[in-house]
Amino acid sequence: MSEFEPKIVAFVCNWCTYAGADLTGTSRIKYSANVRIVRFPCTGRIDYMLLTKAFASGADGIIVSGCHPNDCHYTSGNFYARRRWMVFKKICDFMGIDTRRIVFSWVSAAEGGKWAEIVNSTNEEIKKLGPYESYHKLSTQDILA
Amino acid sequence: MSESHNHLVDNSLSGKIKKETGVSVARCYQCGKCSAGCPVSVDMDYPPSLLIRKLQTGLPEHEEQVLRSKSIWFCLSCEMCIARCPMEVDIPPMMDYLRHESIRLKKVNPASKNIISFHKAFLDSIEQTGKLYEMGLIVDYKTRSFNLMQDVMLAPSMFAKGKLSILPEVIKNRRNMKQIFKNTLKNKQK
Amino acid sequence: MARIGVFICHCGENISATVDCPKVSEVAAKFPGVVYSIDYKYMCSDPGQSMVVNAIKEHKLTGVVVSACSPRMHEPTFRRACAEAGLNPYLCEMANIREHCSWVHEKGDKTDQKAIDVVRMMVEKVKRNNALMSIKVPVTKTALVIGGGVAGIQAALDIANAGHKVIMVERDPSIGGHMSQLSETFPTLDCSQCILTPRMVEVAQNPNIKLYTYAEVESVEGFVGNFTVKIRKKAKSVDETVCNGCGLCTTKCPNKKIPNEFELGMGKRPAIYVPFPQAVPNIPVIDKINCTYYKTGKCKICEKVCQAKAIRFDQEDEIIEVAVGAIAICTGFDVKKTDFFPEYGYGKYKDIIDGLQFERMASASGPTSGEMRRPSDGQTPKKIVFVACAGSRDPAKGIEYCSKICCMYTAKHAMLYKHKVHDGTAYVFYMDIRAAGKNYDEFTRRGIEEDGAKYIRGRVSKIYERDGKLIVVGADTLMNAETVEIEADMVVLATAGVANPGAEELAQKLHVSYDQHKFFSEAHPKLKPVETNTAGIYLAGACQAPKDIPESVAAASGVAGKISCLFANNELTREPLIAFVDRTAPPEYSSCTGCFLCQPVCPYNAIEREDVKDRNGNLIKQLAYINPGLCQGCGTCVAVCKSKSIDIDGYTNSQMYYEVDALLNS
Amino acid sequence: MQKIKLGYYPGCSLEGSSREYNESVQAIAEKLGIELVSIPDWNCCGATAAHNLNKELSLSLPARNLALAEEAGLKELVVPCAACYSRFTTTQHELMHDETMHQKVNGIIGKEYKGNLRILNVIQFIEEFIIDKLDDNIKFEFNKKVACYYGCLLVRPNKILNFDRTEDPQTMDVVMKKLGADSIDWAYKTECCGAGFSVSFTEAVGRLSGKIVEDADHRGAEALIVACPMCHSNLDMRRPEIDKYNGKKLNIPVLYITQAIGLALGIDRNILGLQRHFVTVKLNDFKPFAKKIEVENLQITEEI
Ligand SMILES: Cc1cc2nc3c(=O)[nH]c(=O)nc-3n(C[C@H](O)[C@H](O)[C@H](O)COP(=O)(O)OP(=O)(O)OC[C@H]3O[C@@H](n4cnc5c(N)ncnc54)[C@H](O)[C@@H]3O)c2cc1C
Ligand SMILES: Cc1cc2nc3c(=O)[nH]c(=O)nc-3n(C[C@H](O)[C@H](O)[C@H](O)COP(=O)(O)OP(=O)(O)OC[C@H]3O[C@@H](n4cnc5c(N)ncnc54)[C@H](O)[C@@H]3O)c2cc1C
Ligand code: SF4
Ligand code: SF4
Ligand code: SF4
Ligand code: SF4
Ligand code: SF4
Ligand code: SF4
Ligand code: SF4
Ligand code: SF4
Repeated sequence: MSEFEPKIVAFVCNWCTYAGADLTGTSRIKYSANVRIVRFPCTGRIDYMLLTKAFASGADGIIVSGCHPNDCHYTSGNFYARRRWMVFKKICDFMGIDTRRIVFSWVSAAEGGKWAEIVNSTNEEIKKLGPYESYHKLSTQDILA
Repeated sequence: MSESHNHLVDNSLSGKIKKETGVSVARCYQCGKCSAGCPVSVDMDYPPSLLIRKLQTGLPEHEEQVLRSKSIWFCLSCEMCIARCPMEVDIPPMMDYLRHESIRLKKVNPASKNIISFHKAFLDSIEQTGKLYEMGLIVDYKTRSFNLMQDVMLAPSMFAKGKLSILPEVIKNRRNMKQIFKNTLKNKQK
Repeated sequence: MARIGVFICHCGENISATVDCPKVSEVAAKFPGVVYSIDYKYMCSDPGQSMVVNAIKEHKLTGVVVSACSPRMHEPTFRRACAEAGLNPYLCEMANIREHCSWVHEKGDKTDQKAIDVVRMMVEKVKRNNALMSIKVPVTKTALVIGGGVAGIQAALDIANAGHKVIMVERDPSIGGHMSQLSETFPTLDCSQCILTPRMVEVAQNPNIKLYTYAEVESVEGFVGNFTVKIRKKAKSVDETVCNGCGLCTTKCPNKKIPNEFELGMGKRPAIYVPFPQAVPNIPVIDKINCTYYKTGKCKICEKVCQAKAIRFDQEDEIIEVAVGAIAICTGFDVKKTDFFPEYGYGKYKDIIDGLQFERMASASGPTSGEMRRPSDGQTPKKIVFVACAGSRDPAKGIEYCSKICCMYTAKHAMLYKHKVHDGTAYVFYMDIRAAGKNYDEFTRRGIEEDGAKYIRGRVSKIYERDGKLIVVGADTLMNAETVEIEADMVVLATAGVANPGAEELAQKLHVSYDQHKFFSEAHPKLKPVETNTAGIYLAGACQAPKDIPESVAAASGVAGKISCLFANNELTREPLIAFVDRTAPPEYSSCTGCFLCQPVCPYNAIEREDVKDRNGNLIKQLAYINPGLCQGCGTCVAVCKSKSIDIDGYTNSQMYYEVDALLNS
Repeated sequence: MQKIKLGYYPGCSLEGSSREYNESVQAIAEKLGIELVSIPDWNCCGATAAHNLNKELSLSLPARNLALAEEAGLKELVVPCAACYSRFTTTQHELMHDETMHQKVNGIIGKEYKGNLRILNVIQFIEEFIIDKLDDNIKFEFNKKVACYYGCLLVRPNKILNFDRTEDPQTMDVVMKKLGADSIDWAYKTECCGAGFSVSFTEAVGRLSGKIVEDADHRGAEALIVACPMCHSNLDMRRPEIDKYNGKKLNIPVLYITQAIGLALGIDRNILGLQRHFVTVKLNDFKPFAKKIEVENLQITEEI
């Protein structure tokens, strides 16, 4: 009976997207409760190994979001995040991690509506993809081995 | 997203110009430098910057005026405009394109009859002989343009100076030449 | 063992209407390490805060999680409460169950579960928080002002009047900058020298200001509050302490045919010179490149005539080291010359001048004593053409941006010309009149309506000379783009305002960023317009982009305000959420491999190379060292370091790892 | 002297109305030991007409010539006519930057152009192969005041041609100074003469060429120096229209730069084709060449 409810983790920066999600709240725009937000000082801080960690811990989808290009609170952190993401994506492809499950986005502190849209669209997308069992299983076995 | 407007389908004449020639009339900020430098802007119905302005509005009546203008035919392709345009709006290829469109849509301005007749006579000469046969060109042009009196004075002195030959020079591979015309001009006109 | 207290807030009904707060509190009580859990109506109210304070004391809490609104709202409130109870404030975290939960989701199990997960996440985080001390840095209450134009002058005077010490470094022999070259100024047409000179004198006389002219910044080290700056005092060949400014040397120097920079080549000066009569300081310098003595070893006439015995041919450049707490960059701008516009004659026609040259010509103290005289033959130009945007807004041959000040000064020039040549005609070729400022549009209108400047909307295509006249060919785009030809006696090009030569080099010395046009970059275009990205270094005036005097002065006062704020305290307090490199003792065992991949990614140049030496002083290894004065805590270096040798307080690797784990493994 | 062999494309005008240009190029080449090898079975470049009416045709006509030149094993191609030079260079540029068009044109002409030719206009030809030989071969100093007229096609579009600067070019002036001439600064160096409108829109040509001739004459030039057959025929043959526009008769002659070089080398006037001009070329009393003329190398300051 119960429909699949994906677990989505959002890695966001403190200055733009976290504040944007606050604005979604103050504007009372509703979105899916399947998302959990983890706050970082800057997308530049996000170590992509944490993404694999999240999948291993049971996440089905991940959102990474920070300030728009050129709006970074620290001028260029998001630029490096973006650059490292390009490399990491290749590693994911190599390791067989499904990069469709990782959504990269920019949400500014003024884009409360956009934040809700991104969560909802990611939620729908991950629902279509189903639970990320292959990875959960794989990593559990890895840990057991 | 911010890139999305690149995907807009633009069916205006300026949209087609951009697609076919890469020239963006939107870049023009109407400074008029091209018109001021254009050697034939006084002969034109719309000096180059005004022609661009008409394309910028995208209104059908303006586009019609452009295609029916004398300007596109009076343009000498001298490239002065692009040499000076601060925004690097490449007018000459745009003019070429507009001329082709004007012919295709049968909107050629009657006042440019002479110019087109000359171009056609010129190309006919090449198609026939592979080279420009100046004597033939003048005769041909005159019959097309009915401009019989003009330049009658010039031809005899040109003969005298050895500048006009009565017989054409002909290339050997005339088939190749016919082929080229068949594949390009004739192909288009059908 | 961790002893964590959890406080669940209802926020009236803002949270409790959607989230089952008592249930969350109940579940949280069972999390490992949680010794106290409670829910309450308004946590941020006085009674709510007291609950936190009392619980800390009573239950000997080692960490606090307030599960309420966004930390962006009340984190400081609860950290203060913790401090009051004797708990390190950095051992307090907030779980956001209002903005990120109750306000955006429907009531139900899923929402409750989310609230529980978020609280668990913060509990796992707070267990791994370090007790941190705010960073205190001592502040040297002296400011360095680089550049002595109107912006630098304003900044220096404001800071000095706030009671702080100022060191001003000016590259030229005198302060004053471009404003000292201007004749009259828009939008009021008051005399530039008259309003500037008194301020220049004030700088020289203010006991709080130490002025170094003919000097440049050599190097800058350190961080906010604590910069060490080396200044190169170029040799003036004159002893400033002895010279009394009588000027005899300058009148006797036989070498008088050197083009005068201040007059932009329109006048001449001797080899020993004061750039202009009102110069501050009024002390001459010897131009070594042109001085006969320096060239040939013969002359020394200046030395002979100087009664004060102030000439020092053997003087050398001097390097001075100063300690300052803040730096204001006020190095201004430059104008492009006329010779880069090929169709306007390569600068080969004498009667085509630029705006700054026109200022000198219009200035009563200028080479023509303020009379309009064209350079080629000294005749009064009866027809003059001004060309706006001559090089600006021109990606093809010039620069793409709008230089902002030239619309206004061109209008001013047309007016000044008409005021001096009553029967003359002034034409202005323009594209748009950009006069957005208080009384600016009124000013340009006055030029058109009252002084009869003839504005033609179009860009000039070509200028050529014929029979002593300059033929200006343009178009009138308001008249079907018809060609307009004007036979002018003189042409003034409003050439582009560009970055000062040397700006790039200075930016690199100061580690501040600059844009593609080599103008200095502000930290934020709207909210931090006078700050750079480097804490403690500020910007004012036209070094940031072309600016007029009111804007330059406003920015300079802004900088002075910022610096005075900084100097208001003896110490600087900063959030301790900054990065640090793993430093075991002895340091050679640090996991840092010295790859320095971290170094270029830091937006604040906070990462330095530290030499590790053995007892004999031989270099064993280089380690990364993060300067706590410069690090702003973005964490980019943490993510970049492959050997995981950098960590950042507040967002440590282990905190983030356990947060993610706790969030998902419910 | 070792003979240099270069590819040559005379073009239609040089075989007809501007044959004296051809004659003078050939004469100086021969005098200085250069052999010009014409492209076998070359055809017309299509000039203005082709690109006004059809883009592919305008590329195919020059492309056939380029392909033939390549087939004949030529490395350099000297193209004295500025209009042909412009069409050739533009075609080469377009084909090398647009692979689809390149393939298409190859199909149309039934040949493949690989793009290995160096296309030289007459000034480049002079700079590279003639100028160094001048000192040893000059007999007379061209001691006249001249106005060098570049027209539009030699220098524009600069992005493609990449030759000299678009405004106030100097290369011809440098050559003329080398011959001993006093080349003046004037206003119409690169203004269009009316080019291909010579027959179809003669009034415009009268006006445009009229301004050019008048300005050169007004500034005291004794000859106009050109490097393009279209410029020459407009400025020389259209004198009645020019004089009508100016309301006065101007007698300033128009010389091809190769004719000027020929005169300095002491080649017979009739071999250089001076008798074919409509405006009589009176210039004589040249001074015998005495010593090397040092011309300062031009500093191009335009491009930043
Ligand atoms: C033709 C013209 C007319 C103008 N008319 C007006 C007007 O009527 N009204 C108006 O409001 N504005 C006018 N302006 C604008 C005005 O000149 C500027 O707003 C003003 O000069 C900016 O002041 P500043 O101090 O920022 O820069 P500047 O005046 O350029 O001063 C910068 C100073 O820094 C020094 N410096 C540069 N680099 C270094 C270095 N590395 N180390 C040490 N010192 C250095 C320079 O020597 C100079 O003294 C005009 C500008 C021009 C070009
Ligand atoms: C349609 C529009 C769009 C704009 N877009 C932009 C943009 O995209 N980018 C940009 O940079 N700028 C923009 N601006 C300009 C921007 O709004 C202003 O620069 C900015 O708001 C000015 O801030 P302020 O604090 O000076 O004045 P205000 O924002 O007007 O604030 C003044 C405050 O003072 C209060 N107040 C007034 N009188 C009294 C009194 N007697 N006693 C007590 N309080 C009083 C008012 O209630 C108000 O809160 C825009 C402006 C408009 C109108
Ligand atoms: S190319 Fe055409 S539009 Fe441009 S300046 Fe020449 S004639 Fe005018
Ligand atoms: S010169 Fe360029 S920008 Fe100016 S009007 Fe012409 S096309 Fe437009
Ligand atoms: S702490 Fe936050 S959530 Fe709680 S009552 Fe105060 S504002 Fe509301
Ligand atoms: S150096 Fe001597 S002469 Fe010159 S101004 Fe100073 S005191 Fe006078
Ligand atoms: S020594 Fe130099 S500065 Fe002094 S008078 Fe002679 S030339 Fe002038
Ligand atoms: S301020 Fe006026 S003159 Fe200057 S660049 Fe901008 S628009 Fe042109
Ligand atoms: S990236 Fe890491 S290992 Fe490399 S220098 Fe920086 S701290 Fe050391
Ligand atoms: S945390 Fe950011 S600011 Fe601090 S050293 Fe690392 S990269 Fe630089």
